[in-house]
Amino acid sequence: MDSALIPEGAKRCSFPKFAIGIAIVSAVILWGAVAMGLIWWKGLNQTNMNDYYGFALWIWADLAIIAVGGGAFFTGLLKYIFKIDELKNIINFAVIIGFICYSSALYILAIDIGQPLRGWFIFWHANVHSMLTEVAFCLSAYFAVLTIEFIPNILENRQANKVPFFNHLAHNMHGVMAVFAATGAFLSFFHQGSLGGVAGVMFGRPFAVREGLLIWPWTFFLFTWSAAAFGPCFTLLVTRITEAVTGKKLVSDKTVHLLAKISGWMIVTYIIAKIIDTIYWAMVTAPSLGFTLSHFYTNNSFYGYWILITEIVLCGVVPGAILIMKSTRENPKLRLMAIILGVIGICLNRWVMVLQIMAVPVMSFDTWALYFPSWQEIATTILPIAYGIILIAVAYRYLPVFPQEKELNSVEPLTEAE
Amino acid sequence: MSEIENKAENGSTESAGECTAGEAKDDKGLGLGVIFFIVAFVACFLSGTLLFPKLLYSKKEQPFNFDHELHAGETGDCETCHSVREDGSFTGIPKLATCLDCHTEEPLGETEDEAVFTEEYVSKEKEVPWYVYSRQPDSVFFSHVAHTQAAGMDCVSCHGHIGESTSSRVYEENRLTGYSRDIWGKNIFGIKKHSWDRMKMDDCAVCHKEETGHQGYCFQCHK
Amino acid sequence: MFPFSFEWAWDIGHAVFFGGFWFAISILGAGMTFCILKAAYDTMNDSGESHH
Amino acid sequence: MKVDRRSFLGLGLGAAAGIAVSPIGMKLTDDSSIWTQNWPWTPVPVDGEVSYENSVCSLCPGSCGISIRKIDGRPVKIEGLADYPINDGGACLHGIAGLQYLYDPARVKTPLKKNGDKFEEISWDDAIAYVADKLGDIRKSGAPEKLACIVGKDQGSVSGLFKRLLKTFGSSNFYTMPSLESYLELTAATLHGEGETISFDLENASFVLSFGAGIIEGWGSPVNCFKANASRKQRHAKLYQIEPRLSNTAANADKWIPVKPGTEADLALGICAVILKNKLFDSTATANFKGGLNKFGALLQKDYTPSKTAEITGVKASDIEKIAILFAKAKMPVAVFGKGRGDGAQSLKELVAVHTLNCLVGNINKKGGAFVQPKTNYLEFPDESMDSIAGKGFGKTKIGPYVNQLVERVNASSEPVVEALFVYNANPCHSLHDSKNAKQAIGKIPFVVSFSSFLDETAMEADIILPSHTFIERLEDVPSGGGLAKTVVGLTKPIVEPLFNTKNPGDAILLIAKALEGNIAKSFEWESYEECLEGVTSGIWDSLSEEGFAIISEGIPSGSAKVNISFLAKNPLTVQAQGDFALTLIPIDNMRLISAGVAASPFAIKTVSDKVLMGRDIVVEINPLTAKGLKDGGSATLTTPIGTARVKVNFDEGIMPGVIGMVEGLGHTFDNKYVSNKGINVNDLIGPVIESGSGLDAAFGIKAKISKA
Amino acid sequence: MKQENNKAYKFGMVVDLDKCTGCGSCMVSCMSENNVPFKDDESDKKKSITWMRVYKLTNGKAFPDTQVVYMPRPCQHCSGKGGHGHSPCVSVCPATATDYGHDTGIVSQIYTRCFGCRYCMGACPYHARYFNWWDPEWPEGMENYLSPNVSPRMRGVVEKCSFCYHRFQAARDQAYAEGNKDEIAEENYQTACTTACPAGAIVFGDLNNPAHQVHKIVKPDPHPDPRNKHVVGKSRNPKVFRLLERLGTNTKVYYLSEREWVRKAGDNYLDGEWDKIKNHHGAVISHD
Repeated sequence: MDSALIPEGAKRCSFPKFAIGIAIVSAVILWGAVAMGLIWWKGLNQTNMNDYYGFALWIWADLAIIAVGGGAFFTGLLKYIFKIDELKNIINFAVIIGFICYSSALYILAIDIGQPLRGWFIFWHANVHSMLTEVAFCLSAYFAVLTIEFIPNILENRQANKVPFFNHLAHNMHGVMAVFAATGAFLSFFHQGSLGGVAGVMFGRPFAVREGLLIWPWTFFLFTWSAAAFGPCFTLLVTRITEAVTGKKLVSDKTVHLLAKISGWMIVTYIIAKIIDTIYWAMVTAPSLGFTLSHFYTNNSFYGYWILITEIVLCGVVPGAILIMKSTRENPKLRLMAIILGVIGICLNRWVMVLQIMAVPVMSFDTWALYFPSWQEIATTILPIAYGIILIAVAYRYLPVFPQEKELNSVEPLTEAE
Repeated sequence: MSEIENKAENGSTESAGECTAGEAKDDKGLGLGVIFFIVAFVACFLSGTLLFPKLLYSKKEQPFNFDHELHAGETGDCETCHSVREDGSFTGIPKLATCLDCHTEEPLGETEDEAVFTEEYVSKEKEVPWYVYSRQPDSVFFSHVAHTQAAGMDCVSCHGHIGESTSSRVYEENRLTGYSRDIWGKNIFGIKKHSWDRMKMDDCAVCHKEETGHQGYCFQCHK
Repeated sequence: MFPFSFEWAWDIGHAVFFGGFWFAISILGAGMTFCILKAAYDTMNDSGESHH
Repeated sequence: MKVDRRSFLGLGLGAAAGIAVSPIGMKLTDDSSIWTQNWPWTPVPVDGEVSYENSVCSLCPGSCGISIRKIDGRPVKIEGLADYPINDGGACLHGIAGLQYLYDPARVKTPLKKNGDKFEEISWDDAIAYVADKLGDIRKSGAPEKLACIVGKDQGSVSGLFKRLLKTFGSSNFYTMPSLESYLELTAATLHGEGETISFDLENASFVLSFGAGIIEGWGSPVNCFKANASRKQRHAKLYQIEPRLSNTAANADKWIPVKPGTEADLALGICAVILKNKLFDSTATANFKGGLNKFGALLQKDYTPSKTAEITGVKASDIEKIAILFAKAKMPVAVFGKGRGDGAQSLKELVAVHTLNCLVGNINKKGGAFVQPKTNYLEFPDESMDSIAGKGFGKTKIGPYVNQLVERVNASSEPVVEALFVYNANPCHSLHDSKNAKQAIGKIPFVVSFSSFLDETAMEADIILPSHTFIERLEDVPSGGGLAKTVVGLTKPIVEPLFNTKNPGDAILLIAKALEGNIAKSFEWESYEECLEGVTSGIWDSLSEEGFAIISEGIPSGSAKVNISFLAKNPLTVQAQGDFALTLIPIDNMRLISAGVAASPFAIKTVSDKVLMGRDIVVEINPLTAKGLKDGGSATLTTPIGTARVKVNFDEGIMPGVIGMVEGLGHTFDNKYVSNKGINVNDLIGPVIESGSGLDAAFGIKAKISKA
Repeated sequence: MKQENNKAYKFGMVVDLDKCTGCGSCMVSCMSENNVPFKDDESDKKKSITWMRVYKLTNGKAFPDTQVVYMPRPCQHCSGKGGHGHSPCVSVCPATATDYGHDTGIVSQIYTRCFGCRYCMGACPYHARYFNWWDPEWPEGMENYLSPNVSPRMRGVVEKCSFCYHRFQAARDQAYAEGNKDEIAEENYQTACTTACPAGAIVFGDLNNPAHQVHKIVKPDPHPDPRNKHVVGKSRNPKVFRLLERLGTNTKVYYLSEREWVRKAGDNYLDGEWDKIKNHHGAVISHD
């Protein structure tokens, strides 16, 4: 019944099947929406945050999805600026993923603030010295960029494309996409960094504070770099999942290997920098303030050295190694493992840079503070995932997202799922 | 723009029937669309500019007319009624007691308002529930003494020529915020001609910047 | 946010921050305006046939 | 021309664009945020002219001067009154929070009469008539002594009026709740003779030996003690604190001497022994000791040698000797008694033993020592007119010496010992040991009249409540108490018109008396309490009404006091804790709570540590060594011979092994979610132990066991 | 940022921890002065608004050598690294809802500007900032004691100690009324906690004014700490210390204690570090 909208020659599951799938996921969205309603109606007392945990699950989710969404700007940068044309086969999807991540980030910010109706103060009364201001501006601006990058793909929908104006618009936008991509990269560099800066500038929090360059603490650069490094991992992961669900090959191994390789080298370089940063912080920065490393990782029931090891070695060094070596990289299982570890690693890093900062006592007579989110927080945090699934499903069904789909699936397997 | 329209006119007849099929080339539709566009645009803009304020603000009559000119004439200044206390705080709208320094149960003069005043308030010892055109929100700490005495400003620069009014104008209250309309100013676009046309923080800050070289720190005017 | 706001200061902080911001915004704005206008123009110049 | 999709598109876009460039967007964005800045449900305090009024706080015997800030006559803040002879500016948290009592919605707003098990509102006239009627019957029955009365303290004109009413009615059953004042008088009576009382010159003492007195925990006149303690540093004076746990006083002291609970008396005697043995006493002072100093000395050298005392008290023998010598050699030493706030259970043996130290070193009526002087009485009531019934009834002996005996007798006997009871400024159902028992007794009395401002535990048991003004609304004379070196009478003034339909208890008494007619009415021939107050304080009224206070006595009393130590010479028994469990539960007096009378205010409760109250659970202090099988912060079941309770435990190195500390003043059960139904009342777990000889409830604690819940 | 009158105040506080009895008067005086609300359960101290909070510190020794001290902790009114006014919270607030008054040295908090992002709370190592998780509610009738000098907060914003700024505003108005512009006598501007303290443990005043008690006790060092260039206004009284001074927050709340373990508890030190620097601590420095 919606065949008129489905890209020519593409095989998609029957509409009812599609609808049912969407309906199921929508139930999750509904759950999140209820929680969201509660939070807006009754206020943040619906969460388990407290005066020690002003930043908690939501801010972590924000940082994490923006980090993994970094694949969009980085792939764009490579494709349009460094002219790595191979990536055209995945750029659309990278943009969609980015779009999902960033729209989700904005949504989470909207529920996270105590006075949503005053949210615009951050722009209107901006304090340019605050990293958060930087984040807000660049985040919104870059979201505009993603929307712009997404539009042509939408306009390529079979019906939309019939409208000459849209057809031309899409065409023209492709023409100047490099400019947008460059702007996007510029903005991303800053807001990804500023998210790191958020922690790095807290000089009242020895666990977070870092020295740096001019006004930018090292975490600023580490965050940008890590987003660029692990973002593609997430893009590849989601691609892999989509392939599994649709039972189709959507992106050629050539493209995947290329992106994986780039990601791998980025990870390796990042993790080296991260290790240096950690050592310097542990050996110089913290001690100069009277803290030993053990202070941050002992005397509490959750935050131990394990988290440090896991983040840096297991979820940093290991995936990096796997992805830079041709043999391991081109082994689908190992590659999958690597990108999964990578995604976990970046999320863990963001977790540490938000929640562990809040947990560590600073005053000598203060105590560790641990926290567990309320169901409202969890529901609202899961909502974006469901929303992402739906958007991907719809996009995949109605838009020519994967240029290679046709050729890779010339012999048609039975199509299934959304 | 007109060019587009012309184009629109021409191509029209060809594929009129197909437009519903989502076919792109129905230029008449486009032309009609443009007309609709303009109509809707004008309608919405005007209603937003003229009608909207009427809906946003509720009009309230003062308990009775107050003749500032007359009183100012009698006392010769504003401070007699709107005085600064010894501790430097400002009395604002005078309490009934202040009025009774001059007024008595017996009406002074035979205006209707005077009658209302004596009957409704003086004899019943009830405070007059005036609406204050220039009332600032609770979050604001405004020091009159700092402006009038320390900085030697006059009342007019902020309050305008209310002292010369012979009757109380209608008090307009923002239904959403409860603010007096004088805070945002009469002009819905927030454009001001005189220093007293608007009483938002920006106006304070701009003046402070000019007069003191600094817009002031938050706590200077907030509590 | 805007130079006409009392909170604006002509200092290095504002210059760098908002300089960058408005620069990016204007590029996006200009880019999109160009695309839209050009698309409209192209639509005009189409010789009737529908594109695919 | 056909209207099609694109026409609507145009319409929509046009509308959108039109709205966009109109001021609607900008204005509504701004206004919606302004709306959040002025939410209608967030109160906006009314501004106005600031004024200050002075008064005196009567929440505790401290009687501090207070200054009330008002905005257009509306009280908004209570602060300490600068230059007031007692507190000079400072104030305690309860006084500062006083307005929360005034505005408390849980106040008794009008007279209430119990009907079945719930109260209904009645008019004052009906209430007074009802009370008079009931009392009339009792009097007619010829047993006027069956009217009893419990008041908070025996000072001030209002208590005087209650006492007077009882006397003219024909009853001697007038009781006061235990208070430091009463203990000071009892101790003085025992050592120096009737009519005397004791006070301590803490501002000047160079060495304070405190036997558990919570000098900075609300003991005596709290704010004055805070100041004295704070000045200690500059004066290079020393404070040695003797008690089983590291109280704030102990923490602030120069030395904390942990002692086994209930052995303070023995330690005091042990120190006496050392002083006598080493001839460190002031011979001129001891020269005219009566009651057998030698017998006493002999006894001490036998039973209270340092080693034996060490055995009993757990204090090292060497320390006992050191302390004795330091104390005796100090320039201006003073030994202070009254565990905790000093208004809880005390043993006369302990009080006397401690004060004997003062007598021995001869610091009586010396600068920085203990002052012994006659009880001040500034009140001059005219003679009562007594009729035969009154005379006969008043002649009968009291039911018992103290409230505890009253409770005991009421519960014991089958037919009513007491027909009617007045309760004023007291909450026996919460603050007496074994409060359940007290509640039962009050419940058993046929007719109970409460004068409380709040529906506290005792008022709940009453048959009728004649609500009193709070101290912000009433006029009253407030004499300073609590062993203060000087005696100051302050005047509490009505700062606001009464908020509710309440009365000054003085006026309520006058009305009752008038309604009772005859000799009683004749004894209360004042138009109003105000007139009465002016009359009975005529000596100091001018100063009261002008200054707001009158200083009755100040400085060092002239002359020495005679000392009779026969009480100790008879070697009275030391009170033992009830039960035979391994551990000892002791009550803790916490400055941020109130142990007697009203409950602490919401603000005060808010300041209470989460190591004392966690949610609805009370937290007990216990030394890790004693806490076998328990988890720090975990739940436990605490059992004593008279009760069991679920508690949370806090491992605290600041409490002696073998001892469990539980804060006093929680566990109120009336209807006020901010201050009530939090934790449990320690008095539900500790029963009274009557000291033979004195008749005092001397239960310093109770044996207990604690196990994982 | 230069303020209009070149004569700038620098209000600060010193608390004598040996006098402090932990009685709680300062907390309650603060609450009633500043319209701080209360809930039915305030025992979860991580959700309990107490601008002035009294901490209980112990020396960690076992019975009977345990010692305890109470430490009142208002907002520390940090002047930030080098004392330039970039306090941890002010520098991070995205909407300028909190600023550093260079004319008074007081860190403001504007409830109507704050939109509740809570970044400032994360940045503050003293936990001096509190969030309004709930709408403030006063039981029927109790809103009558609310003071008009301090605006009640609404749900969803951060609040904190303001050094009773409204008392400064009142004092300044009085000064204006009396015609002497920037002359505010020491006794005319005192915080609610200071005046309430029964032990007189809190001293408040202008750290820039040598005549003021607080200056006499603290003797702030006019030069930066040679051992840490970020630290300014260090006390030259060896018994006086600040909380977490090494972080360079440069608080204006000082603490005084004779007890060494208490002074040590004010900051974090590596093993043995304290014994090396304790003697320098606050000692008069060469160039002085």
